[in-house]
Amino acid sequence: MVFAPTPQLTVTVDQPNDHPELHLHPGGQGVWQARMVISLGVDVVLCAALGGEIGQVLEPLLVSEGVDLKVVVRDSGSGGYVHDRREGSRQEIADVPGQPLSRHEIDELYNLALGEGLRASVSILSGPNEPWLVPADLYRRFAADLGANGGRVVVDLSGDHLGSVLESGVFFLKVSHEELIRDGRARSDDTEELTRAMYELHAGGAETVVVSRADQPALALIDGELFQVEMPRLEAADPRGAGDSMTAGVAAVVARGGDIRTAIRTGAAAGALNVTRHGLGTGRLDSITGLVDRVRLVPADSRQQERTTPDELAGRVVER
Amino acid sequence: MVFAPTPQLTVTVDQPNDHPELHLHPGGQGVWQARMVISLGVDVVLCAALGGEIGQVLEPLLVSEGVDLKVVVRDSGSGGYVHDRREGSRQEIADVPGQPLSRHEIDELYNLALGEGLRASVSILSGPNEPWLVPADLYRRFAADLGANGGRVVVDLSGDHLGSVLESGVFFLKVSHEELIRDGRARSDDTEELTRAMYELHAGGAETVVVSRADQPALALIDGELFQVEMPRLEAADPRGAGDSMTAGVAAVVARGGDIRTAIRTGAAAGALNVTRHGLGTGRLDSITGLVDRVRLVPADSRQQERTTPDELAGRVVER
Amino acid sequence: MTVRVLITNDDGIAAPGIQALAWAAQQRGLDVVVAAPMEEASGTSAAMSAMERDGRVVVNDHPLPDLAGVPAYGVAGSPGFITLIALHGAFGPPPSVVLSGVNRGANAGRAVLHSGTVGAAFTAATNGCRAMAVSLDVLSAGEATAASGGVAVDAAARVRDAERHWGTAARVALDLLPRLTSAPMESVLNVNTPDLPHGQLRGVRRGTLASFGQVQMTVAESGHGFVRTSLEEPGQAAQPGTDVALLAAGYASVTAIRAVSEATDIDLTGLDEQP
Amino acid sequence: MTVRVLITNDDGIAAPGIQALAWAAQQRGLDVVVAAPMEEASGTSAAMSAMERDGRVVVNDHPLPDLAGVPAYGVAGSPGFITLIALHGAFGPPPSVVLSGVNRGANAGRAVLHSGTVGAAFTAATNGCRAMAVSLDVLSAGEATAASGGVAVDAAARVRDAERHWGTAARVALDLLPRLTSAPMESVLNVNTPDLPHGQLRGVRRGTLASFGQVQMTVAESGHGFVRTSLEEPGQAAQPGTDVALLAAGYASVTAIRAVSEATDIDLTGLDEQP
Repeated sequence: MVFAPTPQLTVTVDQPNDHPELHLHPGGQGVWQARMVISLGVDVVLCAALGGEIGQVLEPLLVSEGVDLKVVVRDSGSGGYVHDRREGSRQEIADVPGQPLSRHEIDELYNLALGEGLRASVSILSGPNEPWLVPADLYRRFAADLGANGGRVVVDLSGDHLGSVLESGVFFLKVSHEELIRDGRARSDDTEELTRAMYELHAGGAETVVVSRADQPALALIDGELFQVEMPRLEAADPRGAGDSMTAGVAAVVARGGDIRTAIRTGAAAGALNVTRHGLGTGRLDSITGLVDRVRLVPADSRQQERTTPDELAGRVVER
Repeated sequence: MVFAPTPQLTVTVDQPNDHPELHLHPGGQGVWQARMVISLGVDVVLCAALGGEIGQVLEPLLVSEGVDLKVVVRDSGSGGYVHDRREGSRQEIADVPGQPLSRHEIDELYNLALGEGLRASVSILSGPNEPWLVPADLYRRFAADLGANGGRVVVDLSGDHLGSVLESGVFFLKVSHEELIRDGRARSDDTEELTRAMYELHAGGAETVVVSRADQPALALIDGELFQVEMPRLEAADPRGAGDSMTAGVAAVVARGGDIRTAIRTGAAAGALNVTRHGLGTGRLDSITGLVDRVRLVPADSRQQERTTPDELAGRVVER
Repeated sequence: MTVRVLITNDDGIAAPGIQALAWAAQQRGLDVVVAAPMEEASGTSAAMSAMERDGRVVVNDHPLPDLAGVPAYGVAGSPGFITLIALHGAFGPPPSVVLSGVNRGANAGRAVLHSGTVGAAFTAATNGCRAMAVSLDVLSAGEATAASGGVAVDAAARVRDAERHWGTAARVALDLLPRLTSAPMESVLNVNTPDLPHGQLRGVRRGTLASFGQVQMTVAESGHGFVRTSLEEPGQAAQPGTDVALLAAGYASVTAIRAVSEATDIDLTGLDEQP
Repeated sequence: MTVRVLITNDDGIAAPGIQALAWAAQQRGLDVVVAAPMEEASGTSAAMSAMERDGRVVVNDHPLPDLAGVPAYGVAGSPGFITLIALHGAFGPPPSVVLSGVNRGANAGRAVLHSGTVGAAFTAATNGCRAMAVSLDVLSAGEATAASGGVAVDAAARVRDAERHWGTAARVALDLLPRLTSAPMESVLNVNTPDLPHGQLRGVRRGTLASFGQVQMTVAESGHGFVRTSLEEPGQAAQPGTDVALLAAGYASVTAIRAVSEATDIDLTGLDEQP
């Protein structure tokens, strides 16, 4: 189950050759994650709140993606954005975040998604496009109710939403080093500092933690042990979406009964392939499978095996 | 050492009998804490940033309190407030929070206070009157530098400032149940929920935690064990300031080499006496000493001794 | 020469039992140093675990009430770890005797394998230092009659720590000190005392190890700290002469035990000829 | 009847050694169930500790690669705790043999008192189940000559887990299974193997317990996870015939040991006549 509270309509102007093109796609974190899970051959139930004219356009677009769509109809309209990519890089023309979910809409969407989540072995709880659209506490309740009933919760969240969901505990957390710094969970991007933050996230409720680091190999904390996720480098056409691929890859493999290490290697492979294409959340199953074997989890903790003596231990005492 | 980054001038209009009175006092958390530490017979170095006309008034007022005052002179003016207490309860007439400390002022104050803190066995890091006046990260650095050099850090903070200082660890934390709820660390004021939050604060870096609960006995987490702080009830003239008394009482006893349990009982006694008086941060040493013996730490964990068998343990396994 | 004694436990430096044991040792004129876990560590066996900050073991001064002049430390480590580093000089001159306790709850029978109280004593013995483990049976019938059963347990659960007879256990332990110092170095004395005034003890007897017995442990409950638990194998009458039976009958029980030993009644010849 | 075997360890369910041991056991046709700590628990001795959520012990399915059909669980508890509850049916029918390992690092000499790997085996033996502890000496000279000393250690530190000879240790252990099942119930076999291909072992020999030896532990470092440490008592030549000496000479070592036993050579008569 993928929980996508506020899908958006993405309108992109592009000009790959002589003539400009207009692309209409459903977007938002949950949608991109769902798309990648499907491309990995796993069925997805997508639970979303949609409304207004944009919502009317989004519903058929989402169904055509191949998801099993469950909708709560909103009183206010869904959001969207217009991007211009004609100059090579993205330029934002307009961004309509939409209205916050009302109390009633939240209740309906929660009931709907909880019912679906309880039937699924894995649930991705995606974030809203703007933090203020959905209260963070909803994620805490969601993770608690799913976790208490044997569901595995996979998230790529930050800020208050991350804090809330951690209170109930998650099976897998993906977060970027920029988000860790922005949230005050890490003071810098050096490995030791990020490692510290990861152990804290783990202690705080995240069973497995992956931190992406832009150009550097991601770090993974698995069963209390730290690894670097090493893989062949591919040239990036669009660096966005690698994180969603990681999250989706992990969810897909775990849903199929795979182990967490294979799941992370698959997520990394999906992410590596995804950035070579423009469409967010896409990736061909056979290319990904071919790449998984080349992704390696290399123990990253340099202090793994020390030698010491009782005398040395006794000498390490310090009084505060 | 008491670190008081932004002392304020308090102007209070009162009318205990026929004629109105105008009271001028230094105020702010650090000042109230320092006043109580002194009344417990322990010397205080107070490190503060002062500026403008208000700063000029505050300096002599602070010195007359009996503290060893160390000042960094600010470019902008210190803050203050005017309260009217003629109707019995406080009414705010004006509140001037002042400007945030500049980069340069922060550096100077930090150097000054760190030097004093390293000489002291206990340091109280008091908060600014408004959170945005002093960056939270300063408290993290401060606690780290003091802790690494054997200093004991005592705080009564909340919000981001609490989060930051916990990263480096503190010897003693006092916080109210309202603050825990406001910060999202507790979901309600029921004992179990507050207890959970306290264990998390302890795990997060606070060695000893006391949570005040308005009319209910405070809770204390000492060496991993939970206690209720029970004491004779006294009628409150001004319910503010009990928290500062607790913090100051703990700091004073620990500075004299006392144990943490006696420290908390003394802090509670000081707080109980303080609320019977109008002047914040006051309390007579002999009355406090007389009351300490009547404060009891009663184990509050109702699940203290269970019996179980290996078979029962095996039956408690659940798969997620 | 004054005997130097390390007092430790697994209930944590703030537990009432360690205070009673340290006080009794000081009264007998011993040179006492106290070092114990900062927090509850019941059921940690002889675990070697410690928490460091910047590469240093975290240790706090933790003076005990009414024991001025006795150095006392809270250590972020398991009882076994604390004992090992104490024997290597971490808290002043190495002790020649380790007293572990008074534990809140009995540690009796073969289940003492899991006890942190006994684990500290085993660590000492393995490193050539004499050691005794001392426990108070807080779930014992106490002053209730043996027949009152469940009622007594309910009553025990309501007893405040301050009202328990820690001093009885401490006195029994220190009376045994001459036996300990003349025993072989590898042996540990495991002492259990009912929660009774010393005058109401029926006596002190040597016990054998019950087949499972009773051991204290803590279970961490997510978000709620921990639960103190007495782990017991129930449903069988206490075998006569065992530590468990003596305790139930109102005696203090002493058992002489050893940690890891070599077994000789197993055939390990010709190992290379195996398929 | 197929022998049911519990495979556990103290390095955690994700460690490479447990995979090798489970695989070898399955290859020999044993009925295998795997349950091990979710996280590193080296040096936890026979500790009884567990983490619960809403009163239930937290257990996750944790299928092992290439071991389809073998139930495998990550448990939020110490190896001793996991073993105890397994013997009481927590993971299906109780096993009749417990194999603990393959541990990352040697557990030899009297210091095995502190080992979580050995602690799990002791827990089993104390509860009437046969048990073996199996460790791989990752700091051994390996293929370097004995003379290369420090160089070999540096080299060992750089060896990737995947390149270590876990299979050698697993094979030696399973070859010893018939000896174990015919041994007295209370005995534990403690097996240590150098990090060598099986063909390069000089042989398998019975060892005596070195006076201290070597044990694995972890030290939690505030904010940095933990540090894996090999705790050793250095500066003395290995006593001939001990497990430590055999290992250094390129042999796999087997020691037959027992947990808590009663000592008889201590005078505990006339206790009530004491002052």
